[in-house]
Amino acid sequence: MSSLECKALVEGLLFVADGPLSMDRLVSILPERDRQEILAAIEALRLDCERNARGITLAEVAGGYQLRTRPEHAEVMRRLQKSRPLKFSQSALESLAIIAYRQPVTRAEIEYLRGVDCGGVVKTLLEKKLIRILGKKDVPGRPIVYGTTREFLETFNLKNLNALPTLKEIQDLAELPVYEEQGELPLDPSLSVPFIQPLLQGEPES
Amino acid sequence: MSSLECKALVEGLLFVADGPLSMDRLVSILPERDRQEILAAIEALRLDCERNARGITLAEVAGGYQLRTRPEHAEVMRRLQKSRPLKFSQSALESLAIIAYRQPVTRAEIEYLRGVDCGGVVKTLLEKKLIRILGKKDVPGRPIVYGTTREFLETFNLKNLNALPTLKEIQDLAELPVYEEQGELPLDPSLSVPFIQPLLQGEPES
Amino acid sequence: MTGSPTQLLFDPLQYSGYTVRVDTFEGPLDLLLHLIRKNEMEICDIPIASITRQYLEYLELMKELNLEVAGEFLVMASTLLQIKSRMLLPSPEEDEAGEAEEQDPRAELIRRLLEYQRYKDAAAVLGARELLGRDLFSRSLPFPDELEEKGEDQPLVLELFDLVEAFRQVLSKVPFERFHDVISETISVAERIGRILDKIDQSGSVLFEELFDEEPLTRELVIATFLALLELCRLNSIKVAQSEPFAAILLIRGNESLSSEIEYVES
Repeated sequence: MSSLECKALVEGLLFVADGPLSMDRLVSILPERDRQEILAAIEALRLDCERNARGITLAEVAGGYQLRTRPEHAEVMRRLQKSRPLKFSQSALESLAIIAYRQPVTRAEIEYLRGVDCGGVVKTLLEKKLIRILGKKDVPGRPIVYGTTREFLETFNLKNLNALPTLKEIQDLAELPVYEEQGELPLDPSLSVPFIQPLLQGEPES
Repeated sequence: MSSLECKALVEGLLFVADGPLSMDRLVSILPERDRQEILAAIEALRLDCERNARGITLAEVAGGYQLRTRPEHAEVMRRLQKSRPLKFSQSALESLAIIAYRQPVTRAEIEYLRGVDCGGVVKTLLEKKLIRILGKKDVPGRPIVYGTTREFLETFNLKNLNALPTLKEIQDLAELPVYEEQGELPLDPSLSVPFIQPLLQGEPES
Repeated sequence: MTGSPTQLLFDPLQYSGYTVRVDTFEGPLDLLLHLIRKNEMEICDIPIASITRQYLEYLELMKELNLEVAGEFLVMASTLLQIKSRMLLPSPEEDEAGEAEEQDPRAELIRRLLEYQRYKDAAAVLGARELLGRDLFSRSLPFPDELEEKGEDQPLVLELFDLVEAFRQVLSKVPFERFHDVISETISVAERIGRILDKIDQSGSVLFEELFDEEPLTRELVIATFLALLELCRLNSIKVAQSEPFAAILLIRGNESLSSEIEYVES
């Protein structure tokens, strides 16, 4: 009975939590149970959800566990939502992809890669908490560098950043000619080819 | 199989809803199912929760249905709430921001900027060790002046105070002057970059 | 290959309303990729004259339709023209023949196109995932947030961006003329104040010289440190002592008692 009870407790906790719960967090909330027992309970709960045609699934995201509705029910669930469903613009996705794969990355680097001004997009992504300010880069001008957040992992249903397919894998899918590994971007005006200079002049002075 | 699917849908809806769902509401969200079918699904879900030692129960409250944790688990659920990371209230955040950017600063100056009393917030920030007393200002009344601490830097993962992004850097993100730069299109060879002009004359048409 | 830009770029069978379609390129790189794909060209060996002509025709079309052409598109236009003209130059017969490969004027553009293509694909992969809030839903019942309900020593959740935004909001409500300058300047003095207090608090006292024994000692750092020192003296937060003339200058904490000050805050 004890393991059944543990499973019920874990389900209740995941139900109440307002975000993914990490294993450490579960262990600290349930000091009477050991880690092994909790892990088993999570596994049992996951199987329960799959086998018994439940309306929820147990997802492993953002370094924790969370209950979520089934993807095949998305359309019905959306009817319940008051707010409009989440939608990403192409520019938001491209900027997010660059930040996710190249973090820590500066705004100038994102703009160099995309070839367009990205200030507005970066601001929106910051406001939506999908990216965050990581600090400043140790180069002249000390530009701000950005990276992705826990909310990014939660939103994109990722266990951690390593769960993102590598750029190489994506490229193989698209069957593009393989291009060399990620290197420094030639953003230093003195090093770069002449034509990107005009873009850099619009950069904020800091 | 259809009734299993209906039960799963109802479970998903009750899971996502931010309050009790009435039968009328469920019927309107699930127009493909009739009321009888939905009622049966709810009954099946309730039995599921009871029989299978689940962590949640289906309650009939305030003219609707709602999923809830079990009353006997209340104590554990409270532990979860207590172990929650603290989020900052807007007033705490604003005061902290003023202190970070304008230190050394007096409480009167913070209150002048925010337009409200800040005694309680300042005390809390002191207790959280995010700010500290730097000394007393040499003006009549000798008010205390505040500044941020090493813990402040650690909390924000900052190397030093110079790594704080400036207002200008954030404001520059929001501006959208992309189209301001619009100029003549360099379509006419005579308008294009001067030094390549002679070369264009010999251009072979492809 | 020639034709009016409209025919060239927008197959009417594919796009009924091309004016809407015009706006959907993310930028010059996106437009170039579109042209390359449409013409079934190889990114690694772009026929630069042809692509340049089509690119310029597209910009001309945008102009005819009275659409705004962002600066980036114009920058790329002159880049293309520049590359095209450089392709026409006889290749310089330098003795460093090994670098001839690098001299392809298109190299940088090709590199950027390939790189952009990678992130465009990555964006598509991201967008195709099952998204929380679109395909999956979790419960949305946050606990009420209150910092005031303290007690336990819980970790703090704070984002730098929130801090800056909070400051921006405060300032936006305040008459501006009083608070425009200083910030970046103040910060380094403030930072020095913090450093000096940290040093004193660590060992009870610190030698004047020790304030200047760190990092690459720049002129700005010395000035900021000295201003910080003056400020701390003015605030009576530290005292400057010397056992005899020309002896080492010692800095110690002022005699203010902290506990009484916290009470003062409460009042």
